Amino acid sequence: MGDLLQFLVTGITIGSIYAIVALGLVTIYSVTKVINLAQGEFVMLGGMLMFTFLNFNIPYWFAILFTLVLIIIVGWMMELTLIRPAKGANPISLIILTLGASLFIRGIASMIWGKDSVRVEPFTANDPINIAGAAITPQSIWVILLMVLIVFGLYILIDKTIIGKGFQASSANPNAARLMGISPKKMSSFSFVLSAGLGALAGMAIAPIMFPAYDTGLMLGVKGLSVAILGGLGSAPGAVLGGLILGLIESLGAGYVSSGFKDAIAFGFVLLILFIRPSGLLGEKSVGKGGL
Amino acid sequence: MKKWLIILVILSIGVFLTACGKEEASGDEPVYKIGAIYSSTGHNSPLGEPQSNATQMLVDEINDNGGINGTPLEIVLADDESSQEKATQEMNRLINDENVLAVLGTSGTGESMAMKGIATQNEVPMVAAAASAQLVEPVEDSHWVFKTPQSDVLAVEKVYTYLQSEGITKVATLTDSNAFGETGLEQLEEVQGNYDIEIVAKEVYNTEDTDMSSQLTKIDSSEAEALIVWGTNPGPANIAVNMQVLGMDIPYIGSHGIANQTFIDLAGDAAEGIVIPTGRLLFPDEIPEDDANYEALDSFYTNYTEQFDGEPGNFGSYGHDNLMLVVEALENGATDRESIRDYLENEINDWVGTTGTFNMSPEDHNGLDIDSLVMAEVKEGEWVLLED
Amino acid sequence: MVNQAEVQLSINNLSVSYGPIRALKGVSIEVRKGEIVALLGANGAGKTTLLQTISGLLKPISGNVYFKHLEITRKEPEKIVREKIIHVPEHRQIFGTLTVLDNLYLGAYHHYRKSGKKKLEEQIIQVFELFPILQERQKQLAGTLSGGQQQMLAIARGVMANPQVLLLDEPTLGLAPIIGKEVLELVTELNKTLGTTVLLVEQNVIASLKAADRGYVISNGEVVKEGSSKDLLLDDEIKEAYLGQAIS
Amino acid sequence: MRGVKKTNWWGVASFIVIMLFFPLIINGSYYVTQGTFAGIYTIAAIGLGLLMGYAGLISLGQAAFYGVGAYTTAILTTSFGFSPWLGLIFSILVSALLALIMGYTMAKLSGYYLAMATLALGMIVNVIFVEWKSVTQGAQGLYGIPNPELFGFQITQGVPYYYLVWGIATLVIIVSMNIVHSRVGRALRSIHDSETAASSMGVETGKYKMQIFIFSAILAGIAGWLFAHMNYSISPSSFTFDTSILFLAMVVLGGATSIWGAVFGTILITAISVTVHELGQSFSFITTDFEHVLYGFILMMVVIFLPRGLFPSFVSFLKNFISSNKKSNSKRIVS
Repeated sequence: MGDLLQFLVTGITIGSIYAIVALGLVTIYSVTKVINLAQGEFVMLGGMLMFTFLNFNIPYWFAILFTLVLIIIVGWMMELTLIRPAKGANPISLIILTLGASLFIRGIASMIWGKDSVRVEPFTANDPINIAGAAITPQSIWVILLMVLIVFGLYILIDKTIIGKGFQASSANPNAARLMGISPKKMSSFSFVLSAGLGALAGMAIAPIMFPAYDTGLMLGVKGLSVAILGGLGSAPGAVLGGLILGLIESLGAGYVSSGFKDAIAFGFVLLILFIRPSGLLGEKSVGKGGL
Repeated sequence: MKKWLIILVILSIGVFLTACGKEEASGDEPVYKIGAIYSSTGHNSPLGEPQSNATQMLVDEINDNGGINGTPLEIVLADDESSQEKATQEMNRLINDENVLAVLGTSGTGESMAMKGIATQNEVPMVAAAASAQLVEPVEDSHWVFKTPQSDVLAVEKVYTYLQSEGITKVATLTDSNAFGETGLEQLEEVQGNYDIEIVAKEVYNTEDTDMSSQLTKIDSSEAEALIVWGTNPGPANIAVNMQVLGMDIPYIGSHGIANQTFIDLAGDAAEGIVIPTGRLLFPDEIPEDDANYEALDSFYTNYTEQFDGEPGNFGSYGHDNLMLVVEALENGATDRESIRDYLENEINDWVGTTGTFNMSPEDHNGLDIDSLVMAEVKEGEWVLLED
Repeated sequence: MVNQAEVQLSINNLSVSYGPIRALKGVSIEVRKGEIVALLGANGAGKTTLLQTISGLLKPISGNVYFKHLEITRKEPEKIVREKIIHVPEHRQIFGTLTVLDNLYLGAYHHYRKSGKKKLEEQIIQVFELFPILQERQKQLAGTLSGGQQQMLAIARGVMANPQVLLLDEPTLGLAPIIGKEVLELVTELNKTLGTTVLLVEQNVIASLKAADRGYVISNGEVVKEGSSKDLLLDDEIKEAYLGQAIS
Repeated sequence: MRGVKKTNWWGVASFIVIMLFFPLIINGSYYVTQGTFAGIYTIAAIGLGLLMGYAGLISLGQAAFYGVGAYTTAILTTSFGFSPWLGLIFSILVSALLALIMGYTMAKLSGYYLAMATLALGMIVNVIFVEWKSVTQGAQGLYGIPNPELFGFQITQGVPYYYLVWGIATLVIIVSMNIVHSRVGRALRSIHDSETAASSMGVETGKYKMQIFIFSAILAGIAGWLFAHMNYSISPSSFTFDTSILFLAMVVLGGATSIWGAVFGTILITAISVTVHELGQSFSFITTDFEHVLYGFILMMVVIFLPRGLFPSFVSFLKNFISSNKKSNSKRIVS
């Protein structure tokens, strides 16, 4: 029983990380129809920049702020210089484009920071908390909390503000949205800024847990993509659901089946779901077109 | 923009062709030409970089002192970028284009295995710096291949000897699913019987994994009295931290894969008390002066730290021994591929390197024994020698 | 009626092509303030293309579009909206996953911040007076409305944008005749009460000419006939070409 | 405007001549080895190019088939003593079988969902290579893989293997060009242009897609076979996501709309890698990391400025260059 609880706690923590990465992907996808394979690089940059700022003895919360701002600028620049000129390219080209961006960012990161993993101090004192035999660190609670906050924040932003409604409109029917005066370019920029911000937050929150290095973005990006697809592209609830499911499958798979095969189990599950539901758990087809 | 790209393409093809046509200047002066492939870049770069540095440094030293019996030593240093494909390419270049007498390297097991095939086919002696015992076993397939790092089995035996002395009989393993962790696990399973030790829980993790709580939880509910972790950074650091969080207090025994300061920097206070088998170059200051390897260690360490930023570590010591073994052969008149091989196989007896004391034989192309390793422990954020 | 009024929209010699296919070949049209102008023509004649070019969704290869004295040719649609030229596209294109109310707020997107929430709420109440059915359904997802209600919503959404010129593309398409008639009556009412200028594309020739002041007939991307609604209704060619089928 | 309209024998012939004389002109084992790898990659890239350019499908898991081809023959030759040529047949069969099974699983998928499925396949296959230790020897990999023999002559690494690889590559190019210009090829192009249009024209899109998917898997399998027998040993690290990306980059760079695009892209990537290597000897900041930055940069630029790949632009550039007085008509075609 204690074991099961521990697996669940671990799974939910990992799942929350995946969910945040996937939410970033979904945000961009719903407006631009671009799958941003460089989303994981935002997360990596989050951890590495945080490490750098802390090394310069910048106060912790300022470091968080600077990191966030810098990565948002990176995301914004990416939209401006890459996605905008390639507007209207087919999905294959767009995948390659963001793949190129991901290679580029990762290469630069390895030139700046080298190959070694780094350590980032946790947000708050990190003495583990014991709940009915399962241990959880405050940082893991921060990660889960952050995921919940992000979901709530996105809900407010997207459902309760006019910009968010414009965002939804632009996602559902870009041309009709333009006729309301909603600029798709602005929405596209907005989506990249938003998702770079999400990536940065995820990166900073998990840095104390996972020892970031120049290449951590790759696997997170791949897992985030799996989660976004599993949940159904364009569906934010799907991303959260998918993230938690995948995290739990990994943790339970490692715990009860085989730790070596846990990734195969996770990806096999994604394949299985796609076989049964070709557009994911909460995919576009079941909730109408492109709703966030 | 289009034009510009086309120009770029043409340029790169141009450079490619000029590079191809480049003639190697060949002087009449006799030199001993040795090739070395180490992974200066790519994921094995923490291993390859000190190896590469050490090699270059030692060659310069030898040539400054008049070479080998008056003949200068030329080293062709190559980087396999931690990829098997690149290692294959460089191996072919060194053997066929550069006509080297012997090849040193490389840092990783997979890359070294690819090179082994080429060395055997071309009948060129090769001294690897990768750990896996496969490189020199079985002996009939490894006629041309030697290696200096301690085979995993030695590290495993060292660990088991230590556990025996601590009175521990039931252990759990948590190993990386990469080649390093896998060989470790194989050896751990293989020799457990010899030491009356039983592996009661066997878990693995993936190199990119960030949370090993699930595996540790399983281990925690087994009856293991100690945990053996076989991997390289950052995984073992994650495990240390996860263990602390889970409140597990069984001893943590690592591998020589984490014999570096980076591990302690990552794991922080969770690293305290962790024990590993390691070569002596992790803490040259602590090696007693009466140790057989003291002299070799001391001069190498001093010179290395003077010339480079950072410490040579165990990997630097493999780089040192690889080169010096071949130099030893050259000094004693073995100056062609065949005779270098024969010399390495038959004449290396009680040869003192920085890794340990080598005794090569037709049955053993590694030539180290368990004494080449010591146990180390993390104390107050530093690796210290654990006295027997 | 308002023949001498100021010209609001003037389209001069406009040509548009889709790849190698010319959709519009030098079309010139004028719309004056307060008018309802009907665009007539067979399917594929270029009526929708013309509206999309005016609202900026399509870019012409030659010719220009003036709003009053301001050239708006090749401007982006989101800029043109700010001149209060509002295009209600064909097939309604409401945002089905959003509520009726959200759709209306989105209609006011371009002046949302300028007007403020309070003013918008008042405006929505006004719109509800014109379209009472929408008030009943305001919390409902727009996708769940009936075709006629969706069309009302599309027009209402256009009205929320404070249009000076309303470009209406086939507002009665796919609606039952009675409901279609209702929609057109609404358009006339809008024109009267708010003074909105309307450029109307409509397949129902009689109904649209009845609602309109003037009309243009477009065929194969060219204006082949223009005149007051009365004249056009009496035109033999038009009777022959369109009215026969429109009545049935 | 989709690359060569009919089999361009002039192109094939000049290609054969260049490849035949390369090791004779370029004296250097290093370049011959590079050339051999380029040949192996070319075969896999052609398969992927057909899949992307003609069926409009993307695969992020081509390394799975490449790896399955390599492992099948490696296991059969080392553990069961099969001859490498028998291994080739099995490499082809097993890759094709895997593609068939995956093809059925993925039949209903399209776009990004399909890309995800292929990615998942690549990941799963790699995990199997690592974890199925009793057969694959795990992460350390298999070793002792023999060289193939032909007429009693052992084809060893170097010039002999170079000719074996490019001989097979030439065959693959000719077969692929025939496929492209056959009825199947036309059907595939219509799928790419519009699937609904194609199916309304009576083209069985599913069947043709499956055929091309299997064919591309077979090519990757053959490439894997060549890779395994070239090397003494293989390990899972040669068949990761990175390898899939490498193949993808080769195709995108060269252009997926013609067979030559894949060939061109592969040679180009090899040339870049050699160039970086050469420059790295003189400039210390030019390292593998720099190479990745460069790949990333080139990929982005190509997608933005030359979405059809470099090969078509290269061809029209050559045409303009040769007959500069003739008006270029293939310059501005945007799909």
